[in-house]
Amino acid sequence: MNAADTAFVLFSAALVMLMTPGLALFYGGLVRSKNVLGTIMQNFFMLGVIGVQWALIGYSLAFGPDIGGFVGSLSYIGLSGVGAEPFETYSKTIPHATFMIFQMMFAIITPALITGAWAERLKFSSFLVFILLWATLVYDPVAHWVWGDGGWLKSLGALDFAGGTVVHINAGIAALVAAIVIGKREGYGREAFIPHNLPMTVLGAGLLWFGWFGFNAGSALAADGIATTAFVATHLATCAAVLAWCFVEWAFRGKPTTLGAASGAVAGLVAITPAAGFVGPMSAILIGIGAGSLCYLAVLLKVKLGYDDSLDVVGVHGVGGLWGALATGLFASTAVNPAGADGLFFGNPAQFGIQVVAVAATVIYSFVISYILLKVIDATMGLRVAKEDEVAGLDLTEHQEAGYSL
Amino acid sequence: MNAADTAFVLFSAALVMLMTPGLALFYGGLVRSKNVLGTIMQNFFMLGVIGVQWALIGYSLAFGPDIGGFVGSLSYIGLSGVGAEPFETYSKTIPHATFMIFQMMFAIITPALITGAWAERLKFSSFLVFILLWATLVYDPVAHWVWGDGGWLKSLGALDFAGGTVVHINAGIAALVAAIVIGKREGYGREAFIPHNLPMTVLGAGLLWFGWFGFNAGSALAADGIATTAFVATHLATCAAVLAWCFVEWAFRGKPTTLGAASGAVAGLVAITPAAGFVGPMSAILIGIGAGSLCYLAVLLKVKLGYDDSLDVVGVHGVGGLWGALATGLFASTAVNPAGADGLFFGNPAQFGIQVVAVAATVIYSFVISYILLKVIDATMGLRVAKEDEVAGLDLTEHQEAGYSL
Amino acid sequence: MNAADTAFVLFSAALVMLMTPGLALFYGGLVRSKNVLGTIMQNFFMLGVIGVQWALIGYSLAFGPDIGGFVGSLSYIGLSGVGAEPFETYSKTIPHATFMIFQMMFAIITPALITGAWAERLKFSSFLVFILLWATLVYDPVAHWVWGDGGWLKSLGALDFAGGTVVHINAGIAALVAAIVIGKREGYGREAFIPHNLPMTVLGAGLLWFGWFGFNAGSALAADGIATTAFVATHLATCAAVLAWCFVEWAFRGKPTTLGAASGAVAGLVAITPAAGFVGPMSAILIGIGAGSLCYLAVLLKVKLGYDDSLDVVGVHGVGGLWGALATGLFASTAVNPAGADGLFFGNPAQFGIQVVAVAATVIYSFVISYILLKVIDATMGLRVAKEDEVAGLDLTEHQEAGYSL
Amino acid sequence: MKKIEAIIQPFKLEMVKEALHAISVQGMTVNEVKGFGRQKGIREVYRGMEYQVDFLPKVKIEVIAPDDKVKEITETIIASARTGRIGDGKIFVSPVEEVIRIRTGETGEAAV
Amino acid sequence: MKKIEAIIQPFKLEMVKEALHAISVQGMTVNEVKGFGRQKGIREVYRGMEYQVDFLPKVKIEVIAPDDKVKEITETIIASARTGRIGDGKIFVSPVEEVIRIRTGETGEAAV
Amino acid sequence: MKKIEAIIQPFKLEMVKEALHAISVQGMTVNEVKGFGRQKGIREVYRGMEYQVDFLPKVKIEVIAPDDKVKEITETIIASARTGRIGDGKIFVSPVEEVIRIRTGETGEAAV
Ligand SMILES: Nc1ncnc2c1ncn2[C@@H]1O[C@H](COP(=O)(O)OP(=O)(O)O)[C@@H](O)[C@H]1O
Ligand SMILES: Nc1ncnc2c1ncn2[C@@H]1O[C@H](COP(=O)(O)OP(=O)(O)O)[C@@H](O)[C@H]1O
Ligand SMILES: Nc1ncnc2c1ncn2[C@@H]1O[C@H](COP(=O)(O)OP(=O)(O)O)[C@@H](O)[C@H]1O
Repeated sequence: MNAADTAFVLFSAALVMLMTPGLALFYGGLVRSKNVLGTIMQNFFMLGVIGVQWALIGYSLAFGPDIGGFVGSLSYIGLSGVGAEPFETYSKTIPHATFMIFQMMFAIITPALITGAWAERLKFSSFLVFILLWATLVYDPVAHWVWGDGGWLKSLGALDFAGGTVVHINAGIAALVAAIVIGKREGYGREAFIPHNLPMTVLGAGLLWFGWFGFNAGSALAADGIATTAFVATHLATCAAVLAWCFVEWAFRGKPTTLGAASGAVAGLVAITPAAGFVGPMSAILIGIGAGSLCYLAVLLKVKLGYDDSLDVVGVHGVGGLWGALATGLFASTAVNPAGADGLFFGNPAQFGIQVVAVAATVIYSFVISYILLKVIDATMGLRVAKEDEVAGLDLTEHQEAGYSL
Repeated sequence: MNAADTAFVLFSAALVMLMTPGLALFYGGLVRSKNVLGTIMQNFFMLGVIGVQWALIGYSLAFGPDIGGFVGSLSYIGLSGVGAEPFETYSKTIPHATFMIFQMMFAIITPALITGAWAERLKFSSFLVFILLWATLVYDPVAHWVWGDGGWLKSLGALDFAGGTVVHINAGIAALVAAIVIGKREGYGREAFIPHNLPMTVLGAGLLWFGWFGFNAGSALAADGIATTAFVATHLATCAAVLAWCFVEWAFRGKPTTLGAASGAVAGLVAITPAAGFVGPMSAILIGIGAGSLCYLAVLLKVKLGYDDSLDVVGVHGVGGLWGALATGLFASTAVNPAGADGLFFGNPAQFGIQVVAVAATVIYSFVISYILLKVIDATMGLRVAKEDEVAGLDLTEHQEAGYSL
Repeated sequence: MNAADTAFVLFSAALVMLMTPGLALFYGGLVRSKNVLGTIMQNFFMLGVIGVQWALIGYSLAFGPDIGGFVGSLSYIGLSGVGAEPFETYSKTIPHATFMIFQMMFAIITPALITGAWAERLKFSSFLVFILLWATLVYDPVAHWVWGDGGWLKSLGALDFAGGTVVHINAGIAALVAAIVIGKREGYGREAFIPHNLPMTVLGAGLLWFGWFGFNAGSALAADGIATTAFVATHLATCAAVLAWCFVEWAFRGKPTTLGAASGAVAGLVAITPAAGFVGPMSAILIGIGAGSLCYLAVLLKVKLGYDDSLDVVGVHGVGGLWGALATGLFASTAVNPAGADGLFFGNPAQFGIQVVAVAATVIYSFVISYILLKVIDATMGLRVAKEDEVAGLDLTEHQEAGYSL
Repeated sequence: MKKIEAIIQPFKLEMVKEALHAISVQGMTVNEVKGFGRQKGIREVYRGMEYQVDFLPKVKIEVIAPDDKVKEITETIIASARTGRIGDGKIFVSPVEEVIRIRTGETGEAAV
Repeated sequence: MKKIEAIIQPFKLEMVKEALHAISVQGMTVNEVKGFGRQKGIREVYRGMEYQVDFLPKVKIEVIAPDDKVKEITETIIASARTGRIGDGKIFVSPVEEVIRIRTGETGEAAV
Repeated sequence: MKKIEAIIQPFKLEMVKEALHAISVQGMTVNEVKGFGRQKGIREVYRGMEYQVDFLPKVKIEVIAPDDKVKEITETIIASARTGRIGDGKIFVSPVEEVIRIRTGETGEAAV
């Protein structure tokens, strides 16, 4: 047991917790003002729903003793036995409950990311049912595959430092499915969907960036050199991605935008997540450059592909996560982290192959289960609000509130 | 001396400090836009006033050597002798000054909580005089009773991990008195008092939640299992309270609201505060459910009782604090924290009785002294701004500023 | 190596990182709404630009092996050799990379401070070129002089705990030069330049205050008594400066303002920065009182002197930094920090003289180089946007965005 | 038909609305405007700089009504909007030639 | 010359603008207003307290046009703004005596 | 009495106000509106998507004045609001039948 590591992981958990309100603001600023509360609410409420779900069952499904490489058993249901003693399997130097609460914050933010895809049109009740099922049937198992002792992807040797597959690809794919199944917003393509409050979005991006240090460095579970490596890589990749996104749009569209800088930051943070503790600073910069440019192009492509992913969850988290997971297979280096592996650029092409498998498995699983869940909910309780409610805005019709009375 | 504990308590202090700006936003969003600055200002200014008061005299009154169980002596006046050596009585592993600054942040936010009760009508000069006197004559002694070595409630065995009585009941009762003595806002019951900026309120709630980890976990004064227990209990109670508030209003009024989610979060944070380091995770969830539902009902009751507690300090902090203090007497368990005590549900009804005494003492003392102070100020300098100033808004009339020029 | 110190410095770095988004909001709220994004963008983008610049070359120029007391060598270019082992010269107990990333955050926020001087009129491309050159030619060398092993001011014995000269005087003087060279805003003196969103500014001030604990306490590079001293001094000076600014304006103009409280806070934070780890709490309060009153007067003076420093970088950071650097030569005490020195009030007038030299050197160097850089850029690519673009606002003309569509 | 425009103090809106409702005015359109007049402006201070704000927040109410209701309406507005202090505002009456209800196409008195 | 004022549902603005553009209306001025009429208001709830909001967001379009274009314009507005539900709004037509283009000083029909 | 409505560029408001004040116009009411006209709109870009914003921010000034002051007022507005570039705006003059000061009940010229 080590007090420094405990302090480190507890504060990391606090920082990751702050990411969800940060995300609420990031997304909230991007919608039209009649939907600002509806958007914020889904994120804020997520804290409550998944917090309780995780304590009751989620944690056990993800980190309970392995069942067939696929899911954890129910031993830790209701957090029984999750106390002040260290959990040898995952973190020898901190209380088991410290590890549990840190992981809880990841479980909360992952489905929160998806909410950007269906913004401005999903029924709140259907939202609630979907995310509860998704957390239980998608997030918890996939977390087990990748991070759980005995999880099949972990056993395979897949590297995912802080959640490129589990968090970002997972959420990005669910977002893609949601955008397709739920359909376009009323007026899409005809009206202008202009962000109603970009300073709020930038504030959200700032809080995300700040919180992400807890997300990535905290994933070292100890205040050591690896935590520092992850911290530095996180920051540099993000810096580089801000530059990349803005310079690409400067070249393509004539001006660098503030929303571009904020979006680039998130893209960089996403992409470095799986790699953070395995790569050196210059690799981090390259990963960031890739993230900023690829995600920008992905976002442009959306219009061509014709689905309405309102806030670009697919373009930023899906594509950024994909790039990050693969880039980990390129840039990982045992010189940086002996507990990791070498990537393709460090002479180990096999690792790249393993990453591809991990990505493919997550994509397919997330796609299929998300699709089934959404279709079932659509058939039973319906996914969308009534057309006139959508026009009037979710704040008024789903929550009987107005965001602003300036 | 332990560097990890020092780092832990210092960052906890920083997090608690952030709660006051967080509260400023939480409250600021709830008032009408003509009072946004007046409301924010009282909170922000509190940092300055009570920071200096605490250094000059407050700390000594609260944590100086005991005088008759009632108050601390003046030994630490001007922080003399409060330096880098540990303060054996309270915290052996961190510098005395670390303990002092952590406690300062509590002294600041407590009177800040009260400002919600008199929002939109109190004179700034009277505000200043009141909170200085209240901090010195109410907060400092009560903090000594409950936390001070030799304090009579501490000696009695009352449990208050991070300030259910000292902070929340204390502030909630002062708020009740203030709402009664100061009277209703112009137009109360006739005009609509609609929050002018709910995203700002949710941001405030997010920062409060984040900072509260420092408040509650930091109160362990060491980065250990108890800190983790407090952290986990804090989060889970809050999650549960968000759900409880929203589901109750969903049932009663037909829709869950964003303001309900934010209010539920604060209610949960309040209620778990005294219990945080003494209860297990499932107890925390139950405390949160109680907090969310009770505080919602208390807020509804306000209208019936006929006082104008503008931002529901009584309903959320008073009632939430009360429930939390009593619930500590129900759910506390020595299995969770051997340094605590067992509550009624763990076979020790006496503890519940002690909690009742602590609550009653705080309620009576805070009520009486707050009442006298407010009456004296009203008689001498007056409490309210002129009626036409209230109509024009405090931003313009008390501070010569406008919140927004969008 | 010490995990507690590593955790402490990593989180401090995270807190300092948050100051830049905080500054973006602080400044963003002060401009007119048509320039809110242009202002925020310059700060947010700074994270990207200087983050990468520091990794590639800046860190080496500042902290590489000394060349003639003036600048660091290129040994650490691209962060080569900056890894998990401690850097004996500066920080024995934490990884070299931890020290590097903490320092990076300082390099980012310093040029960000300057952006307030040219707000609402500078071309984004010219901004970019200027800050890159300024960081490389001004910040990096001056950081070496004061903090670098072998740096001439450090060798002289100048005290600068967390950046009074390096950060604040440096930025304040560059701001003065910029205001003079770039000229006044269109309509200056004729139209009202009223802050468009003061709640945003107060939020920014709150985040700055919070982050500054990392800035100042983190500069101890260890979670110990000195870190606590710096933390306490930071908080108390800021509290006192809030009071001082507001009481002075209350006396002069009849009302205390919210913007005054926020400005006072920043002034206090600035002034205590060089002194934080060297002075006791009562000295800190005096420094804060000086900061609040002097900076208020300096801001008033601006109008007399006739330059348009849009957001008062000179008055707050220049004058505040100056006062802080000199006050360090007055109030520093080896009783507080044996590794420091005694100031004039503690019997050592020589220290005051040394501080004067450090201040003068920074002022002159920053003035001259900033002046040359700005003149060259003006002659080649031009500094200001076209007059009609300035009237239309930078958000639209430089970034093709609108801040709000409420 | 006439258009009655009343510029009033913002905090009087609720009362004016209710007074008009009481005399069965079925509809009105309201707009936040800024007024400049005899009422002295506001002094705002930012970092020690004083600004005189001459434009004060006002509310403009527009009611379209048949000619024979104009007198009753203006009197009702005066009664409910007056405080007796400078800045109470004005009422303007002007001619309207045609009124159409979009929903039904009705015109004239039937449309209001 | 006439002034045509139309109070419409906000989400219809884009369509009305395009319809007017199609019949070569070259300019218009638009304003966000709040309307009170037969359409029932909104119920908002804050901490359990219900508020009836009677004023609903509407958009007012003003077009100045020569007398002979009035009919075409009002018909176009009706066609593009109607949903058939209560709250669709009204059109008011009133006389304008003079029109001046600030840039050129042109007056009358040449100015619109 | 006449109502003079001027739609101008927002940044010209201060100058127009002062010019009108100089010819002793005692009162006016001002409103932020959006204008659509010959002036080309703004291009905004969000995440690579381009939006053409046709409605540009304008300010509408309303002055009620006696018939014999109309010419002076319109000329003053033209002089102070003109930049010579497209988008300078328009002035409309229309009849007003009655003016009442709410505070005193005065009517006609005494009321403005
Ligand atoms: N000539 C005018 N034309 C248009 N609006 C006017 C005129 N005079 C006054 N107003 C409007 O009436 C409001 C009140 O006028 P003011 O002179 O301040 O007080 P009072 O109505 O008591 O005479 C002003 O704020 C302005 O909006
Ligand atoms: N007499 C009136 N004067 C001015 N505006 C009116 C009047 N009556 C209605 N309005 C405006 O028209 C809008 C629509 O009117 P309403 O009665 O709700 O529905 P409808 O237009 O279908 O009859 C109102 O919100 C209001 O803005
Ligand atoms: N026919 C019209 N009716 C009402 N407002 C108009 C009309 N034509 C123009 N406007 C207003 O005048 C503004 C300026 O018109 P525009 O055609 O852009 O330039 P200019 O005034 O130089 O001819 C427009 O933005 C609009 O607000």
